[in-house]
Amino acid sequence: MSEEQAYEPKIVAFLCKWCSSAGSDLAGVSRIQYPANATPITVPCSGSISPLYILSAFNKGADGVLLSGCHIGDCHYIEGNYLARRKIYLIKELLEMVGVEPDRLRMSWVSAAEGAKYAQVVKDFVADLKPLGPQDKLKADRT
Amino acid sequence: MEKILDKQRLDDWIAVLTDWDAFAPAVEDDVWAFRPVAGAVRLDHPNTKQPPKGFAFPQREVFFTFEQIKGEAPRLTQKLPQGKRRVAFGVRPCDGRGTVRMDRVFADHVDDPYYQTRRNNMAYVGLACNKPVSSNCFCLSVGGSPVGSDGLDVLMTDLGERYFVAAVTETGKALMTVAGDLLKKPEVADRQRLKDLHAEAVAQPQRAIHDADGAPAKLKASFKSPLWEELAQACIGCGICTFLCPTCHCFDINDEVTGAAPLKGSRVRTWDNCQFPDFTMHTSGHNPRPSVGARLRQRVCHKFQYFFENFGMHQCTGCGRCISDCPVGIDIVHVVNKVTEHAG
Amino acid sequence: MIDVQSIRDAARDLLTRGEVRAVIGYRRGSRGMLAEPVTITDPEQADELVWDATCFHNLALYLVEDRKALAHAQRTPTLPIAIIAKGCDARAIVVLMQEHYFKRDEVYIIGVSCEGGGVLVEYKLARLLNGAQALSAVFDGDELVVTTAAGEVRLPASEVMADRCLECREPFPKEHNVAFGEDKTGRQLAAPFTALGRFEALSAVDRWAFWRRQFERCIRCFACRSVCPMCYCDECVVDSITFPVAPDTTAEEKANRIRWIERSAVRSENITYHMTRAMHLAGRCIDCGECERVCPVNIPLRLLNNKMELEARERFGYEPGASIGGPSLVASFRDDDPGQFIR
Amino acid sequence: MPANIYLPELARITFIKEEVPGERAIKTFRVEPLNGGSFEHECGQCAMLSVFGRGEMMISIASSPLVKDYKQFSIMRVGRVSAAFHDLAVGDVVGIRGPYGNSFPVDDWRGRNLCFIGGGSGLAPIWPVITTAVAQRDLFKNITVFYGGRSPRDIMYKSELEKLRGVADVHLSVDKAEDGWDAYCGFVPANVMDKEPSPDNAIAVTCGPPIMIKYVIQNLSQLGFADEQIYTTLENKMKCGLGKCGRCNVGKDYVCVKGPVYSWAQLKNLPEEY
Amino acid sequence: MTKKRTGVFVCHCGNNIAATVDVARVVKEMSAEETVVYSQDYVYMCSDPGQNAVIQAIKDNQLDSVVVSCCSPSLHEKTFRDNTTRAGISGFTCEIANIREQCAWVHKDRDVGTEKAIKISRSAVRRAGRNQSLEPIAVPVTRRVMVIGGGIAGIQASLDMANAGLEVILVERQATLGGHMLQLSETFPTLDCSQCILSPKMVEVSRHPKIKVMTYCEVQEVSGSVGNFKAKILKKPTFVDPEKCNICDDCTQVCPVVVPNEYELGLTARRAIYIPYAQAIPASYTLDEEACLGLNPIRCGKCKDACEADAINYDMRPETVVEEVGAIVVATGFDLYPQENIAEYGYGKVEDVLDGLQFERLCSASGATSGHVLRPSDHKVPKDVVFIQCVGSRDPAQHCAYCSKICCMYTAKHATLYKHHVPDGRAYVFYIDIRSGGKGYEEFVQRTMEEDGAIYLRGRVSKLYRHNGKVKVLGTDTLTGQNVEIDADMVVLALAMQPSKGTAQAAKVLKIGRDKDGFLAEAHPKLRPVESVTAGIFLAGAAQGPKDIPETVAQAGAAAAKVIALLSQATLSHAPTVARVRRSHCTGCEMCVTACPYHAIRLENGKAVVNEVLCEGCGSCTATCLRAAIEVKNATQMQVFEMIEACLA
Repeated sequence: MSEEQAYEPKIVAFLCKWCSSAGSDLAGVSRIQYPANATPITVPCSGSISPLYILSAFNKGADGVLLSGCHIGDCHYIEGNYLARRKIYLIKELLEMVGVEPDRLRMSWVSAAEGAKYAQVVKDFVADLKPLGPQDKLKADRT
Repeated sequence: MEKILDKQRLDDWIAVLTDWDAFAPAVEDDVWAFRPVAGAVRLDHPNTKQPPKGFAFPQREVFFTFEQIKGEAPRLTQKLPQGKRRVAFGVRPCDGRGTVRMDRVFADHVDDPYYQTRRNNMAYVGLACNKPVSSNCFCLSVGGSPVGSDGLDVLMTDLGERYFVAAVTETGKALMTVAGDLLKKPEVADRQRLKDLHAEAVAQPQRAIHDADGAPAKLKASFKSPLWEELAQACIGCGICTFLCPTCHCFDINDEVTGAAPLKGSRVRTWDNCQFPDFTMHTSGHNPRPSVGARLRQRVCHKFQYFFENFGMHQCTGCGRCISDCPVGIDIVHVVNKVTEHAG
Repeated sequence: MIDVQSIRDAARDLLTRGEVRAVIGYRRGSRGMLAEPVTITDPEQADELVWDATCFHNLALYLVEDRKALAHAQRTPTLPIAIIAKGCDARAIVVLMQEHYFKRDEVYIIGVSCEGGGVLVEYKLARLLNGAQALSAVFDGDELVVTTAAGEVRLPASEVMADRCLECREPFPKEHNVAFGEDKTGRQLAAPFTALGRFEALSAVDRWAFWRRQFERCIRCFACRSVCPMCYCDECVVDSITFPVAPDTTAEEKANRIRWIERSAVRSENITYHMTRAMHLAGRCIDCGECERVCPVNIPLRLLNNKMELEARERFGYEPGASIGGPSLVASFRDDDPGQFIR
Repeated sequence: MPANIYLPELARITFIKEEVPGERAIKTFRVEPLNGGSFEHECGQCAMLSVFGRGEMMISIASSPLVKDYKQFSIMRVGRVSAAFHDLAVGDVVGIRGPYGNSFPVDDWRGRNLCFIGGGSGLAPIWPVITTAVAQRDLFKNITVFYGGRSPRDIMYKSELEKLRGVADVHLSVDKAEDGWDAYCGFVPANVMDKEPSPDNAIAVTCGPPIMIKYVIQNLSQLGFADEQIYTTLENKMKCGLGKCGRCNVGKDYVCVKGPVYSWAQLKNLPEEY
Repeated sequence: MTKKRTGVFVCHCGNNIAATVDVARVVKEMSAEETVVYSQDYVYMCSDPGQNAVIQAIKDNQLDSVVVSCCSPSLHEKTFRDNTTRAGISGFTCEIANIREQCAWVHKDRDVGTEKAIKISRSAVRRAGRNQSLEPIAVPVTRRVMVIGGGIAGIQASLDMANAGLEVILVERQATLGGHMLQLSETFPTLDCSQCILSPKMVEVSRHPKIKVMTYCEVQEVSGSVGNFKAKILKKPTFVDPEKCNICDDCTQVCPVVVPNEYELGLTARRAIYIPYAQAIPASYTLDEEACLGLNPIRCGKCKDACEADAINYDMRPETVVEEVGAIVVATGFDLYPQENIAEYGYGKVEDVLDGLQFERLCSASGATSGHVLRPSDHKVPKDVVFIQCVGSRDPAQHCAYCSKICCMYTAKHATLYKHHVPDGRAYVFYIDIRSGGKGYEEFVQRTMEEDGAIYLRGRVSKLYRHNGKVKVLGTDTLTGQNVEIDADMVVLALAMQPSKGTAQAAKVLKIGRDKDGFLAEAHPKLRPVESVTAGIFLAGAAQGPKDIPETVAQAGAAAAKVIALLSQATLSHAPTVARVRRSHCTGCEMCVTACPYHAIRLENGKAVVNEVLCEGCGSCTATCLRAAIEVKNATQMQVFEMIEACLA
């Protein structure tokens, strides 16, 4: 096995409790197989994801960060995802500007009905991350 | 040991110091800093933005690492610095004197093993300032000299086409000995030129602290002066003055955790700064130095009173960095003058 | 050209008539020709005030300091405090009022137009002077009048001005109680976001190479944060150098302050600090450029903040410091905010 | 002192007692060196305790130097490290280095009357002096202990104080009257004024909240105590304990080296910055 | 809070989890966590023995927090939290680690699955390590309800709730109750008269001792939250005292102002002082302030002079009343999609092109033409009438994307009614397809086609215009593929239903969400179809989406039932996972106030204060606050910080 094949990107996935967590549940119920790289953290709403969470995940060594919430208009909390969209747009632009690969931060709307979509999102994300190799730009080296 | 080095041969000298990692001032994004020598070295720098204190007292130092499995005793692994000996070229005399002060602190009472290890591995090749390198230089006021050699192992003086190279310490001699015949014997004219240049250098106009000798007593008398708050009025409480200071040595110690089960991490020393509010703040919120005035007073009195009382010398070498880089014009020369004048 | 005497007169009158409790302005400092911030309370001091090309500082910072001091002393003043404000400073004051840091009637804004000038950059001036020592520097129209020991020199303003001033579109303090100088709003000595545009043209690899160098150099002296009027938080979430203790602060809270980053000034921690700061300034930074000016290791911090400003303007139609009443950038949204990046 | 002054020794917690409950809880810990033998200390000295992963804190050693088997610390839950300490259990291993600072000149006080005045958690730093004096009871004359807390539940070392009564005059107080409290109600300095300890051939040692110390000293002076007869111990933020990290200084003195014990005569000559 | 004593319980879920996850290893790894003092696995954690084991372990080990690694929290979070509560500790200290749906079921490799299960469980352990013990927040309730909208939905809901003993305030912005249903002539599929079924209900409402009818009123502001709303209601002045008015009609006789009658959709006119229609409730006249010459005896004053009952009072002023209610039903109904928006059908400017409601009035016995179908332009009986369906509906490109649901049926009804009125007339219906899902609906359409002989043409009308005194209708019959050209006497457009203006206003005032089409958003499309996202606010009728009468009545009844159930409790219970402000860090910048979708935060003395009852714990404030001065209990930044760490360890 070559080094590149052995590399498995570490992903932190922030999923909103109402849509995306439920969507990932549906993927499970439907037994749709997808890579295990993304560890989910359930948050109340995509609107509750502070930019610091993203930076912190990268700082702690995430190779990719996935953010997922309800589709626009479907937010359980009315408009949390609108707020998220704006904030995440800004942090994404900022990360790209300093030269962090844009593929390392992914946002996706996944509804409770989109189990297959969740699986696909993770699959695609892992596939996109693999060629990038480990993320070491923001990762803390505390030795 | 006193020698002459052709300017063009400086790189050759550095090249033969194979037992050493050599550093010299280099500019990057308009910032002068000591960097590992790569390519030609030209000692035409003003002064480095940061003094060379980081060689022996880096901004981050890992003391030891720890690892602890739940329910078991922790395992500590000491991390004393290791590596090749290091030599820095182009150290200005003020920064050489800074080193003397750092040495005093880290050897006082008990030896600091991290500082000592690094320091013992370190040699400073100085460069005399034929002219003040900044409009805020005031080394003469604080007992220093633009051509002084305190704290240096070698002092070089730019004679134009050549450097006059004088050993100050045994380490310095050793460095020069390695150079073999790259270093020539100085002519009489060279010595004369050196003498002239040094005389000119100390005659160059500088900014001045008017009564540095009287400062300790006058500052002591002025502890409660309202001047402190007034002079600190514009202070924004940043760390530029101390982080750029060749003698500021304050530090913090923290645990940096890298893993939780088992617990893993390092105990780390980082520079700290008496101008930050939490420097002295108790967890209760009580702060012995609650205001910018109190903190400015601490910085100034530490340098011109407390340090003097403890070590018989000022903890300021007149490099002027804190003045040049202060975002709001707080000027230690002005502050000391003002307070001492006021004290009568 | 602004007549400094008119500013002095205004300050003196305000203090004499007891309309304000202090005036925040500039005076000549002790190091060369540079101005420094000062707060005067005595009409007599009004003649110390200066106005020239070295009035770099965004004095809005001292309004923040003033509020903090008042809060600490638990004092509610009856009189407003006056402040001398350039165009950018006035925008900062607007943002502070937008965030209810103080009310409009608690500040008396003595606006001063930068007209065709702004502030100079010391190294640019030094280069042009070839070693001569400047004794004073004042903008006059599109020229900088510099006096040296050898006499007066007139230099093209654009060659000595700070980038932020060249790119400034609002050199006139729109929000003011009284204003001096000509309103040259819309003036454009350089295209907005010129420096940013240049930088963004680089490839991702080059951009990273650039920032990596910058972030490795940062010594976390926090001058960027300390000088910023928008960084008025009592405790910085990302790297605290102080902590406010209220009577209801629990031991739990003190014991468990999140350490998003370590104090070690290493690249990863520095970058997280600067990125967080840029995010927190999104929609709030009014591009006074002070962070960049004060950085002792020349990190071009304006690029980060400009990037956020550009996005706010182009994607969200948001102009920081434009209105006291509007909602904040990140606390609001529009239905047609960009969402193409979302899969 | 070991070669690496920053490297703590490992020590096991062998005993924990909750002294005061609640938000500002105080617990007493005994620690014993893991590998036998450790540093010796004197009354009033401090040690730097580590909870690995959380950090270090300077705490005064609350046990008498005469006790060699263990060192005792009474710690209030106030911050990052102290809270972590409160979460520990018997058997857990911590780090310790020291001893730091100067000490109370107890030997010089032989044959004199000793008056101790403590408030809140300030009893711990003077406790080793009290216990040392009591252990060598015949070397000293009268021993008087004033101690007060906010309320009866804030009184630490309750049973130990009761035991003292046989050999010392113990005057307890609480700030505000509360049911079931039959001793003095009011602040500690007031209690001192109330009992009027004599300055003759006496040494007064006080520790507590800064405001209490201030009034105790005032009152003692009023009672005729000379500045040289009054001792206290300072508490400053410390990181190294070695006079290097730069934060605990009062004037030229690093409290971790030259302090924390000062007579009022000495302290008066230092800048008022503590 | 001292260090937690956490218990971890890992479920095999039979083989569901255990097949992919090495459960024993998860247990072992969790026991190494700092806070974990107990851990075990069990084959079915959710079974009775499993749950009992948890309770036992909590008691035996003095656990104060629990992590159950099992299936999705949507399935058993409640189970295990209730169970935890039974063991004597707060249910909110219990966290679920989803290692089935998010792990075991989606991965096959045992090592990979086990690793991920460990991360997920560890992350839950960290979160549980900082959970606070919380108890639900009890909120006392006001046993009164406000119904907004006096159409059939509002009327039905009001009656149902009032009959259950609740006090009801029924607010209607028009001068009479009844809504659009009152304008209908007959109703499909039974063709019974609309007024005949509605009027008795209106009377019942007006006489019901528990119902306070407030017509000509608008809700201006609503504050508070479920159980305790405060509504500010604006009473617009009618200038007529309903107590004194004896509906003699003398006033209208003298009124000099003539304006279009909105009840008749402009087909007739009314005076400035008017009664919408004879059976209006309340039975009283209203003086239309805008149309009136000036509410001033000097300028006109004719009506006042004419009124013998002295019921007219020009000095009436708008009045605001505040009502306290525990719940709100929004039944603000629909409007027709404006004909002015339809370019191809002449922007509503072509004569004799009517909308459905106008046609209802033409058919109605009480209508403008007293029940004779006469075309407006010349009052002649139209012989060729074209009905066009899906006008504005199902047209995402230009108009409304949705199906308005009732147009197929009412067009069939219109065609039938027309044929009943004008048996020799020809009725053409252009349709896209026929949607007649409803009891008796399909049969009705069939009757329209077969018995009443309406000519159904599948296709669209591309254009219509006035030509030779007729309306030229150009269309295509897509079944035959031929172009169709009809010289119609009259055209009736089945315009889309859209949320009424009042609906938009109500949504704004109530701060409840609307869907992309502007209809009120239900909390869940399937499971909570009559609730808004905001607790205590319920939806009824066409304000929530296009509906016919039976569906409207059913939903109104459902909303009423929900309200009755809600207000039958003495106190309400609200999730305690709400935002908390750290006053020491708050600077009062108001960003959280702006960001909060529930308006649960306000500034008090320069600091944010959370109304715990309004707060739903979404955390938008947390992410917006620059100073970490506000966060949601048990979903704190510290918890997320540690969970991130756990995921990446």
